[in-house]
Amino acid sequence: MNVPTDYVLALSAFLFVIGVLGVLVRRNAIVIFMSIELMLNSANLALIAFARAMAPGTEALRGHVLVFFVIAVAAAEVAIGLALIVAIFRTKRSIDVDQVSSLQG
Amino acid sequence: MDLLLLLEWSIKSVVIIVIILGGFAYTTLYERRANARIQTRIGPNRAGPWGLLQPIADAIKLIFKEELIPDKSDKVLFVLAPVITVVPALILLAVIPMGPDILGFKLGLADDINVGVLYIMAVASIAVYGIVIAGWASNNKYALLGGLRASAQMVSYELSLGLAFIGPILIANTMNIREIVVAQKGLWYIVLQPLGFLIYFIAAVAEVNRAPFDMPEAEQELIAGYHVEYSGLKFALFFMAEYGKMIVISFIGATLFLGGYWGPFVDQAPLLGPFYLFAKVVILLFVLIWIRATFPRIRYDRLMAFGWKIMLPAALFNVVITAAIVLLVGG
Amino acid sequence: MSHIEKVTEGLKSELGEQVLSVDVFRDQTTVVLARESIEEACRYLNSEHDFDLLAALMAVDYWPEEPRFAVIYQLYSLKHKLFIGLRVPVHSTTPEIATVETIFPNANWHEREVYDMFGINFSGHSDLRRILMPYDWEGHPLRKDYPLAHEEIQFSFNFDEIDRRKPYAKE
Amino acid sequence: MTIDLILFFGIAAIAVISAISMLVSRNAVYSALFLVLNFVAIASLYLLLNAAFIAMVQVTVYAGAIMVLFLFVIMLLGAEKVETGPSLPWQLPVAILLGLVLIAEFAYVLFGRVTQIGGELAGVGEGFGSPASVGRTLFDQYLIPFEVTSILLLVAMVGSIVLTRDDRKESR
Amino acid sequence: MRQMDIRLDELKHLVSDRAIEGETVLLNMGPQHPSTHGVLRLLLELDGERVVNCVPDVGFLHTGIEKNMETKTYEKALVMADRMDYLNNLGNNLCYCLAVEKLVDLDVPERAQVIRVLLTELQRIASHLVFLGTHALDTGAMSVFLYCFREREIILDIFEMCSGGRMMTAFFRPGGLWRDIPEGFEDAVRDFVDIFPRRIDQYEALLTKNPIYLDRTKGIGGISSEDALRWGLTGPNLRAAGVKFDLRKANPYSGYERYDFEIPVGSAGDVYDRYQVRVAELRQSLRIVEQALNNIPGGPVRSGNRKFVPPPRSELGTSMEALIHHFKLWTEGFPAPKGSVFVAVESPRGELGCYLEGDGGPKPYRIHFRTPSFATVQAIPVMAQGYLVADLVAIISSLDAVLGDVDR
Amino acid sequence: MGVESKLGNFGVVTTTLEQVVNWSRTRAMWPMLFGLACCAIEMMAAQASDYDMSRFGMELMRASPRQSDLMIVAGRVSRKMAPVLRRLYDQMPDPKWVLAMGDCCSCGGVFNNYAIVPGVDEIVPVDVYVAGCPPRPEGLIHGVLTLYEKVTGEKIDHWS
Repeated sequence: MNVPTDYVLALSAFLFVIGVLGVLVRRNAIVIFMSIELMLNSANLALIAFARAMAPGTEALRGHVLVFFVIAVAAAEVAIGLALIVAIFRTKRSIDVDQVSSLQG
Repeated sequence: MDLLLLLEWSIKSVVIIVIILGGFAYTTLYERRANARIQTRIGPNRAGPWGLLQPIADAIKLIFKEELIPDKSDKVLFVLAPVITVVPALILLAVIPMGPDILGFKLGLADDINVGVLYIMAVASIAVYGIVIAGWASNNKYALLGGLRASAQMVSYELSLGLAFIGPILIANTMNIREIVVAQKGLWYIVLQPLGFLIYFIAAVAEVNRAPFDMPEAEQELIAGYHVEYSGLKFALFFMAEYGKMIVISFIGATLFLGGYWGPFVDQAPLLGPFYLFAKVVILLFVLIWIRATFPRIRYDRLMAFGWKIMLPAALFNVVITAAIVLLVGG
Repeated sequence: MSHIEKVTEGLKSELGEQVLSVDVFRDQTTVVLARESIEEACRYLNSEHDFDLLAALMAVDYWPEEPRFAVIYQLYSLKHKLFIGLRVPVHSTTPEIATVETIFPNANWHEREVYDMFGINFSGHSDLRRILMPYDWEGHPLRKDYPLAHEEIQFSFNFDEIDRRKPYAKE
Repeated sequence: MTIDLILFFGIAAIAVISAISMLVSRNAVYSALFLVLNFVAIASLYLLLNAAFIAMVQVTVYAGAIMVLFLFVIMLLGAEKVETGPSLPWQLPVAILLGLVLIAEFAYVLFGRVTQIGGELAGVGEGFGSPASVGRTLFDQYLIPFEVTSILLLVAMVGSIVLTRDDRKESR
Repeated sequence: MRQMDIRLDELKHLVSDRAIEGETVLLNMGPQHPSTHGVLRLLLELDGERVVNCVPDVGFLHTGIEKNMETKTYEKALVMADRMDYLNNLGNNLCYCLAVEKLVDLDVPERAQVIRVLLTELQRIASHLVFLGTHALDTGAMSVFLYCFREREIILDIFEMCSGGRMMTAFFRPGGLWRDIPEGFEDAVRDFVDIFPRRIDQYEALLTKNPIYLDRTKGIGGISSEDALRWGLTGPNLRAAGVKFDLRKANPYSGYERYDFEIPVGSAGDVYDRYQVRVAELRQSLRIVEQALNNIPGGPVRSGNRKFVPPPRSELGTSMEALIHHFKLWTEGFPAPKGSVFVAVESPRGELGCYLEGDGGPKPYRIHFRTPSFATVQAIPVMAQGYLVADLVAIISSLDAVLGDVDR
Repeated sequence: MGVESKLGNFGVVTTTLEQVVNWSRTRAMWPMLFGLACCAIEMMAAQASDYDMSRFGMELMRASPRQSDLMIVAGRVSRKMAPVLRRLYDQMPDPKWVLAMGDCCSCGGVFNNYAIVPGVDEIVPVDVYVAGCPPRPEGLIHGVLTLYEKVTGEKIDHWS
């Protein structure tokens, strides 16, 4: 396999920017959440690319391990986040972040 | 990349797809005939000799049927959903070794990769999308209920399914499916992993939404569940996916627990291998049909409770026990 | 005195003038009641004489006589294994009678059916709608002045006329 | 151009297009499905980068579990189309501006050769990125973090159950 | 169709406010739905899959039988009664005939009484078999359905042997039977009596102790005995709730007091109890059939009262009087006195009552059927509230409502 | 459908296609689960063990009109049910057939009154009428076979 690491990193950066834009622009809480997932993924991609660049050194696998952790933590985060969204929807009948931004009642 | 290798892969892919397609067609006939026998009927016997052309008649009829797309449905996803449903069923067989090497020629597409079991897990986990999308895109409450039921059910049972795979992995000490089969030469893993096989089988039946876990399409409750709005060829694709998945889980079960292609005299005559595998698949399919003919449908909330409260602990228990034994015996 | 006689005597002493007559035909007792007393009679029979099952509730149309309708209640007592019939004449000028839904919940649908078929109103009914006929149906089919309304027979001379009125689902 | 590069550019194009589509889709269901496509594309990139195990985990966890959860919640809440229009008119331009700044920054880092990576890659050894090798690293050097992650998952599980419990619902 | 939507609005006031807010889902189930057993329509208000409200809507099979019967003579109106509750044709016949016989004070010979009981009980078995089959099908057990229909065919063959019709027999006539039972009838019934107990065991083996089936039926759709009575439930549904009430014992007709049988009762009134009661009734009915079969007396099967019962064809050629009776009975019918009777029999679904009013003419002035399913369907919301959609299906099928019986 | 317009007139090709498609339609005609009254019970009996319509590939009773080819109107159709029936018919995809089972839905049968539609052919086009009240299962099977004869004779340019 011979993909220059630069290319992969560029792709990762681009995806990250799209994720940031999603968080900034969209108002549907679920879509914002998905954008965050996209950002995490782009970071993962960079990690894997670095690991590939450092191969065949054994330390390279640390990148994989880190990605593994990120995925696990992301799963936990999604569980909590979606639970929050459902709970908010129950009381406010909306998941538009602008409408639910006020914390009181 | 080697052009010859590419050619070999293409041919094997085509063969596997043909197996699934033909298998799908004749599994429907098999089910209808076997069900009929269990229910003291005869079953389809008018299309061709002994009704052997029945699936072909079904197929031609469905092809020449009007394709309705409901007005208020989401048109793009409505069309896409059946395709998405069929794909996982088609690509899962890629990692199943169909027989021992014959003169260095591998029977199996990618059965030698070191993430074989993980591949099965991964593909099985995305199989749910077609059903969810179909349920949502139909813009029909029954379909949506069916889709939601399906997604909840499949996500729940995936865990037990994955944990059931761990038994053979631990014993064979590899995730390479070919190596797992080779390791079963002396002793099938169903002997070492009876609980594991049971968990696998139940979870797999739930994964492919077969009776008694056919919640998503529960005819008596949700009419036809997620495919209530589908007609013609698109419906045929759902049908195909369902039966294709039946075949696939039978293949996986036979491979991981029933010794794959092993049987008497395979050492001497490797060509027997595929036939043994095939026989095992047919037997497992019969068990699926038999269950459908006898069991009432389990209730949805009990199904979820069963998945989380019984299957998952049992699967975990199985993993722990297996790991401990493997550690003690020394693998 | 048999039990059914005790019941009718009790009913007479309870309601007095409201009991118009007591008929016995083929060993079956039917008490004819004034319209105002039906709810009370049912309550009395239910609580004092264990008539705990409203077996049937229906109406009869005596058109063109007056009082035109009769609403008929058949009560049953599980304890005494007895049927008793209550018959309430209803005048066509004010086709209305009190509901017995509060005493026998299953009167709800029976009364709706009578309303649907005869056009008798049940005052105090919780949900008086048509039940068997479509909601937009006109007329009350079981009235004697309502025709059986079978299909007109088509001949060549009236074919077009009938065809035009037919409920085809025209594209 | 090697076959690898062709594959890479193809997959990268899918990833980019699906990500942008996710961003601009008005319908949350479409957004979620585009994100699934994006994740699957990234998983195939992992395969290209010799990370087979991580690729499978990516598909199983991200595409198979997390995104199904997303879809489930969207459909359950009927929240496909909640947005009507931007309430803050300056939000979009500012966001794009910030995005451009970020891209510029990345470009400077990458192509300004601040780092020393890039160029020809060495070959990988047998079993690099396989379940066995990743597992060995994981359990040799990162056992404590692994256990901590499991506790985190447990906490998340309990938390989400507590959060979504409907107190009004009486038990039958 | 616009009409359908209007109807949905009509029912809106019967659901809770949460439905208007959109918090709960309104789902229209039927009139064409595989598990509403015909053309019942239910408007469901669902919270997730839990039934908050359930509004039945009937009338999709309204046939106008009552009005139609008023236009026919007593004898000819009989064919309509057959088609009312289409799983209990002979039972409907019996109820109608008893009403006519009571109205005109007509005797029925002993032999006819016994054969009536025998056939009615066979009909009850056939009806319960359809219940068992469809109920099992609704809970997802396919094969029981086909096994039940296999046995039902034997019973239908017996009916066909007697009357020439499988379902709409019109075999009972006012004053007796249409004709005597044919040769071979007793053997056919005896064969059935011999094989049937084993077949019941077979159904029970598939359901009674099946954990999935128990899970789906125990404690589901229960109703208390008081509620059941208040809502007018009768028959097996009432007995499953623990009320020992059977018109065959309470107010015997057609000589039921002479037969030895038990009334099975349940306790909880849930789906499982209703199933158990009906399966037990299969065995009890078989007992009655056996007793009746062993005690068929000789003699005529029709009353000799020529004012009401047409003479046998053999007399037409020899007797002028018979010819006149025949002509009169088949052209204008027999007059019935002014007055009204109410007769109730125990149908497989509960108390089937017939209110018959005569006005001195040859046609019924008013005829009304009190049908058990009408009350049953009305009580569905009481039983279904708070359960899941899957339970609702089991509840509806366990009630064994026949829509022809509801809508008439 | 569109197939026939693209095929044009190719003589033997179209004839063969016609035969094959008609054959498949007669061997795999899936009826809709649509029982109304008495006849529905006999329809169930025809599906059950003794008569076994599954021999003709007809045991796949579809609950959804979208997947069914044949509507067996089994029983009397009331005025209240008529719009529902028409709606279901409209929901079925082409090609579709209707079999009026029994006297009631063929012509009103014994019910000649205000509530019953005198013949379901006032609402939907009927292909085959089966007489009987209710028809025996054999009668229904005969009706289905008669329908098969009709389908076998269909021409390619009649496909809608």
